[in-house]
Amino acid sequence: METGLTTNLHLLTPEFALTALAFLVFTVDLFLPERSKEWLAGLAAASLLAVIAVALLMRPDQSAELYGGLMVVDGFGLFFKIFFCAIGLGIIALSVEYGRDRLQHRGEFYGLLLFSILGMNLLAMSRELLTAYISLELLSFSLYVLVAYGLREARSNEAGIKYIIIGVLSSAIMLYGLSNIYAALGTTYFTEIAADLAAPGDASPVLWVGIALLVVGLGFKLSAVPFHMWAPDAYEGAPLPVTAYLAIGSKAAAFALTLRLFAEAIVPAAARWDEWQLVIAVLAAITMLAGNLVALAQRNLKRLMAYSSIGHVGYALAGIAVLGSDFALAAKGVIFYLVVYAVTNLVVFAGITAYYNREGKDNIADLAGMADRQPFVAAAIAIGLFSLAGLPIFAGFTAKFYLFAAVADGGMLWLAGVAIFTSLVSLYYYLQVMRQMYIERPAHAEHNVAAHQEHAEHDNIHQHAAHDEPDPPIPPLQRPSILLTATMGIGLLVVVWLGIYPAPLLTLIETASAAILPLG
Amino acid sequence: MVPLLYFQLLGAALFGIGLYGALARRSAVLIILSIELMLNAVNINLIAAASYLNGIGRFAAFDGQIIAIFVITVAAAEVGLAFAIILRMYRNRGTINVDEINILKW
Amino acid sequence: MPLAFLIPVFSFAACPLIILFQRWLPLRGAPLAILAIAGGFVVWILATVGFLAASADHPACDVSPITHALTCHFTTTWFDAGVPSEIITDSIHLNWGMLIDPLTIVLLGLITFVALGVQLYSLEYMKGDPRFGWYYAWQALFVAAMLTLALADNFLLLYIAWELVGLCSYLLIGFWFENPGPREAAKKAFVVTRIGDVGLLVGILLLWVNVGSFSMTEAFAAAASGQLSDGVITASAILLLLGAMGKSAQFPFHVWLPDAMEGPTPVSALIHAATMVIAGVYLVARAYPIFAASPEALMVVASIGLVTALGAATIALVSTDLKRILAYSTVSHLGLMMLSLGALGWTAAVFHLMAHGFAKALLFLGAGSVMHGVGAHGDVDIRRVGGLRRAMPLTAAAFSIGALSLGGIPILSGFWSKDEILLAVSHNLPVIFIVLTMLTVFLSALYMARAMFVVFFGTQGEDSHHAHESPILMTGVLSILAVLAIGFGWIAFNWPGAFDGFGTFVFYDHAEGFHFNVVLGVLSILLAVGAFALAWLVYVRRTLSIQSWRARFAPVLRVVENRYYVDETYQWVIDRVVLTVSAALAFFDRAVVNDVGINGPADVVRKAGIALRLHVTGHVYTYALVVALGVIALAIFWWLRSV
Amino acid sequence: MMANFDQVSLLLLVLVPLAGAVLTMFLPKDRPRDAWQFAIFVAAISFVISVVVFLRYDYAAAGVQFQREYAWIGHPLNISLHLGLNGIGAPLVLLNGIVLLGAVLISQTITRRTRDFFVLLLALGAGVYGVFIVRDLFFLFFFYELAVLPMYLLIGVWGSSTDFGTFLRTKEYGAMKLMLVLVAGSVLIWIGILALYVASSQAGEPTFNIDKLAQLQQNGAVSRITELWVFPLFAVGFGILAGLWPFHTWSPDGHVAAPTGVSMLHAGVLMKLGAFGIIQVGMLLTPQGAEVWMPVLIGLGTVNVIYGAISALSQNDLKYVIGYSSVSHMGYVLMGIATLHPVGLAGAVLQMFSHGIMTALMFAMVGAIYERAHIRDSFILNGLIKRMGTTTFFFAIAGLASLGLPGLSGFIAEFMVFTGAFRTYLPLAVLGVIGAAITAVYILRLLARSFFGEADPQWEHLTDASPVEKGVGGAFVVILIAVGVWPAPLLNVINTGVASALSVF
Repeated sequence: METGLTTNLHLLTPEFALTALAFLVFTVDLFLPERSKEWLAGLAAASLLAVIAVALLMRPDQSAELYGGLMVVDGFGLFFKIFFCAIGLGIIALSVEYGRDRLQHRGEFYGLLLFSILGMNLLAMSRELLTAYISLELLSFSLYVLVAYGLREARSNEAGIKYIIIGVLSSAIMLYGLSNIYAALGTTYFTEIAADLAAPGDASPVLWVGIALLVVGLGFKLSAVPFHMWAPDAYEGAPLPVTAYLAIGSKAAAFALTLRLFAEAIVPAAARWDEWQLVIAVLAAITMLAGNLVALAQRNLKRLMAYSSIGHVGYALAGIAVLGSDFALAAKGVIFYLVVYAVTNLVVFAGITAYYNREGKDNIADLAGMADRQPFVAAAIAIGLFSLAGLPIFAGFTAKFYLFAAVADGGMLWLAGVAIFTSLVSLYYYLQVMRQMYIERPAHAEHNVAAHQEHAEHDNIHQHAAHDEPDPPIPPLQRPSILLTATMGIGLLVVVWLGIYPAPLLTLIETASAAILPLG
Repeated sequence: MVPLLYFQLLGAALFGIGLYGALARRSAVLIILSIELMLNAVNINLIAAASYLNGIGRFAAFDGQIIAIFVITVAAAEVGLAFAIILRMYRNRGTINVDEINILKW
Repeated sequence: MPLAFLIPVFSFAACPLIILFQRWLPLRGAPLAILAIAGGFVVWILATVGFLAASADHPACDVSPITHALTCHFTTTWFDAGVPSEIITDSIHLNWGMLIDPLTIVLLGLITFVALGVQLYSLEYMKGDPRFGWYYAWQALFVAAMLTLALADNFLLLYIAWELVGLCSYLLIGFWFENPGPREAAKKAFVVTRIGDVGLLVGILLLWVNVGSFSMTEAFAAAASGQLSDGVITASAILLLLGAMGKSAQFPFHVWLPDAMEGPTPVSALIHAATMVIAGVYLVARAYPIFAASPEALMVVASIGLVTALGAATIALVSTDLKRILAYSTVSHLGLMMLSLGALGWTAAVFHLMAHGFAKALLFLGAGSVMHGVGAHGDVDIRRVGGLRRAMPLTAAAFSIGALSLGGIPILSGFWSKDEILLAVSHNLPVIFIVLTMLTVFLSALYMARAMFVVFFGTQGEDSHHAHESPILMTGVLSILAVLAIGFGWIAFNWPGAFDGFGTFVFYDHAEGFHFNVVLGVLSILLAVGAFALAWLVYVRRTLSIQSWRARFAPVLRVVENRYYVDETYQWVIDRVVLTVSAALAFFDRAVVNDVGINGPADVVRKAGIALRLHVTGHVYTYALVVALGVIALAIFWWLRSV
Repeated sequence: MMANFDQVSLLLLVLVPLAGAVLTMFLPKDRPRDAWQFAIFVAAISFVISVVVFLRYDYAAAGVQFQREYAWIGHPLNISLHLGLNGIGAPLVLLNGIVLLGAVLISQTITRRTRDFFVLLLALGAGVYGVFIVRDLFFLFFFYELAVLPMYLLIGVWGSSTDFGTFLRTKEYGAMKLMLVLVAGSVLIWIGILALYVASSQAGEPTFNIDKLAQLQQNGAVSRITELWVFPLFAVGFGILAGLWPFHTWSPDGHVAAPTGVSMLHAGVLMKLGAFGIIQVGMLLTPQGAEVWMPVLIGLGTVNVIYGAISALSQNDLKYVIGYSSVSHMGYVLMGIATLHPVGLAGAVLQMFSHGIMTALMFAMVGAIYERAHIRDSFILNGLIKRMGTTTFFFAIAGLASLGLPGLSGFIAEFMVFTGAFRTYLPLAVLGVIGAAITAVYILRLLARSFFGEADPQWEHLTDASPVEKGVGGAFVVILIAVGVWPAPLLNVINTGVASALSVF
């Protein structure tokens, strides 16, 4: 056991490298003049690529414990490691131009980004509550700072404060749960928790309270209703790339932890599982409903994306809820969904950023006439939204179908029903955005903003038939930066590819989920 | 000796008080402090538990204490970070009263 | 005879050719149509010869067990719906098929002949019309459809032809669609007949449900063999009758026919004499086995026929428009035919159909010639024309012959056919029928006389000064028809050696020789002649005046002059009921089904969103509170589940 | 060579329009005419393929032909792209080929963002093809959604808003409603599909393959209860797209807002997807449910017929009239399906075909009028025949077809539907016949009011249909007449499909 502390540390090379590189970024930042900070982005990106490369060299099919089982390096961890680093790359691509124009201290920005990614990687590997908690905090701390990064912006500050207060609160709750579990079982290792859970005889309330509070803590990171309320504010206040990062990265990380925790600590305790299945199912249901319904009433694009992301969390949670019945199917469904969700959101946020960089506006009504001003960006956002709404040839459709099939197969057809219904609702507000971009014209949009938001879309009273003269052409905006265009382009390709032929990705996910396949 | 339950009750009480503070206070700083209170409840829980289930756990009976130390560290870090952000808020808006901090809503 | 299908096909082919190539064809392709129908006429003659020559041993022919007349049958597959298999038990197999029996033969003769005449006549009459070509295209289609109708061997084919006839009447009546009159009349004709057609189609399908086939022969066999229940037979008979009433303008579906004269006059001639309206009578005659199997149905037929005949006759008596008089006389005579069918006077009905056909064609073409001569398009008010016999003697002669014939003056064909009908009625129906029929006969003689005398004899009317005789083509056609109007009736009785009577050739169930009931004959002669004499005194000699009578019967007269307010009733129903209902429904659809049923849920969802978003107050402590509540809820939930 | 073609023909059917759409994206933005011509090229190819496929379908052999299976997602979902054409799909594929080509040709007049328009239009066409030829529920749903997806932008961007005085119909509203209502329908379908999948996986062989599921169903793997609640999901879900009352209002409003080409596809083929889905999925996979629920469905179908016809009676806007008449005519389709009678069902399928051609023609002509007069109010339009003779002629033919005039395709179909219905639900069938009579009334009123009648000076400037429009109209008229006079070629194919569809009962 003690030997476990010293041997095979080389398996942690990616993490060590990442830490070192993060510090390197910080140091280099000190010596770089303000105008050439872009190099830091390059450096960070390079380091992430390096980490990916290293991770790719590792064997996904075997798993090795570290530090006597505090962590494990296995297919699941590797998969998510690469996934997270890829997300990091995307976020960096989003940040460069935005940072140059709108942020100070970009050096720290990229450094913190790397640290948060480190946190996520550890999260995906940790097999013990404390380790998980610490990695989670590493991630959260970086995020707290990043959210509040718009120093001069009141919105950004406010977002930071709300985020950190609720974050600290829920981490306290989570810790309390941890302490209870420890008090009840004397251990914080997932596998041992599972063993004790499965042991006959009814467990003490202390233990259950502990697990409940643990779930609450996760719920906060996942922004599952009712622990979601920080999300809209944080999303709206944070700088755009950070919003994207919140929506994609921290959620993915939280799900990575959730998956492993449930897979290793709770699913094996099948005896006591079923009632928890219902708890998660209910959480999922209200999360979908609340997220999608409230999204209908939004005016700010970032806020809209916040609520929509809450809705999507609901879908993924539905997958978690049926982990008990057909684990492989459900886990694959969830992971597949996460990947698709991440890629699609990346595309959408890239689009939004591209527009914001030029216009500095992020209200839905401000998108009016975008299709004429930034055709490609508009198309990218449109496709992204269609994909999020789950319409075919885009990845969203396939992923939703897969996931919901898993949910239904897990004996929760009603939950699948709710999910499908709410994705109809989501189509409603995605189409509102679409409408601004493609149908409305800025001229009208100006004096109709109120009308759009207060009344149903069909109440607004201006007609332009196809045949009458199209309004005077709107001057197109300056093209988006190469990086953003590339991000969107690649993202779109992936979205369509996954929508048409997801098989290869699914095989990868197969190995990943196989690693955490509960033996029980 | 005193049964573990008592300690747990103490912890729970402390946790509750902290939670109440977090809900009732309007000053961001005080909210953070109440949350620190909750974290201390966690520590009480951990240490008490550790001393009661000695022998169990990987690191002899010390798991609880170790965790507690981590918690304290994290808590300290949290407070530092939180105060930094609150300070920034104060610079910009001249207030840290959470009643007034609500540009972002709905 | 197997080539009989060519009779309609020629004309069918002519229609699209004219439509497509009229721009380049001489006379806008009119000759094409005429050649087609002429060809049809020739083929008819050949077919007739063939048929007369044929006997039961002809492969395609045999003596029908029901009508006991020689019946020939030619079919070729059209389409199947549903292939019979172990799964599919009942399916339909449809044929293009011809059923040729005496009825068909005579009808084809009438149609081809009159149509030919009409089309020749139209060459002059329609000369210079901007849509000359279209006119002939529709004419061709019209005739073709009618011929198909007469040939059809299964109900579906018959229905198809039936509808096409309706369509063409629509196109031709509304030929001058620029004017509201024709436009509305055309619409009316199509819609009213279509209402009847609903009955027809339902009847056909009802028969199919019970017989399992659309073939007429099978249906008749089933009806005769008593395989069908009386209820079904009566029901389907009545339903078929509905269709017949629509086409044959029987009360209460007669309203379209008088308006139909809004179309070009030759078209009226065609519709009234040889196509369209006789379709109904033909249908009843054709489907007679079904009617014969149900006394009730026959009674209905007879009653409707009588009502129509009498009512129309009275209206004709008071109308002042020449063509309208003729139109109502048609309605009246169709009524007589129906009556006769209802009275088992099958042969009589068919015979009258022919006789009336020729006479009526003659009359209408005569009227057309008058209009042509007077230079009037549209209405001819008989009070404003008069004494035309000097200006247009030929027309006058022809018209008079037609009038006398229809009026039932002896030795003219109309007399014989009408006499047969009276015979049948007096034999097989309650006495009230024969009385009223006699009245009708008198009236019809009267109005015919009125029309004839007022227009051609008596004093000059103001419109008729510059009247002139019509060109040779028109008068030529008139003369030929006049000959037939006189002579056709004579084929009723048997000429030893040559031909032993219409009744022995065209009959239902048993061959009928020529009967003549002296009492009835004399009676009807007296009535007819009396009527003409009366009219002579009133309108020509003016020795006795009817003004006092007019005054005395003013109220009655008004009712009659307003055509018993039938049109008004329809109008009211359409405006007040149908349109109101549909407007209400349309509103309901928009306001309730759409705005409430479809928008409602959407709005509810959106409003729910708007309401729900308020829970994010923006105050961080509410967030914390909700988290706490979430924790508690979770705990409670678990607790409830675990204990 | 043809044999090889059969191997890939169905795949091509979907890929050609899709590839066309993708390629169209890369055409120069500023040259609308090129986009149009390229779209014509693509549509023409797909048309040819569809014709060949239809002709190559061997109705003597019957069954599902040209089968190809491409593995897609393995265990446990076992989804595969399984293509195959049956006797019901074949005529509809042909229909789509015809209408798509027609719609593309007619869309000559689209000038704004022409390229994007054709991209979406072709994508829509591909989706429709897909639904008719897949044998796998996942892909059926996939293509179904793909066919619905472009409608929002097609209507929203290129559509037109109309003020009806008492109420207003903006294109935004029309598009949004159409999209949401249709997707709401697909929500039900989706749930139904999942339910069937669950049943199959409980039976030990999870699959989305239609044929396998049908097999399982025959072996009793699907419980009667499941079928009883799943069939309504399919019936309503697909029914919504078929204009099932009371979920039909998206259709007329959609038409009023949509540009001509889109209206043609929408009424011509899109609504057929619904009816096809009911046959292909509802009846085939949940026959027990179907048997129980069909009386309800035929009731609703009859309501459709009467209700649609009567509402059309008092509409002034040409497109509304046609829109409601579509509702009424789809009612016949639903009736025919619900009879579960070989003749009735065959009639329903034939009605799908003939109605597709007929409405497409009507919308094309109305579009031609709207292009020139910028108005569709039948009270204001008058004496169009003077200036637009050909247009009037074509419209009249289509109208006559829709009022079931013998000799035109509409009659045969409606007649067969009645035949089937008379055998099964006589009273409703009579109502259906009456509905046909009402149709005559509103069509004739429309003709008399707007097309015939004295020429109105304010329409002196109108010009007759363009050569393209004439070509399309003429072709459609020919088809209407041909099918009306000689339906055998279509019916031979349809009969086989009907036979197999009814074999499960």
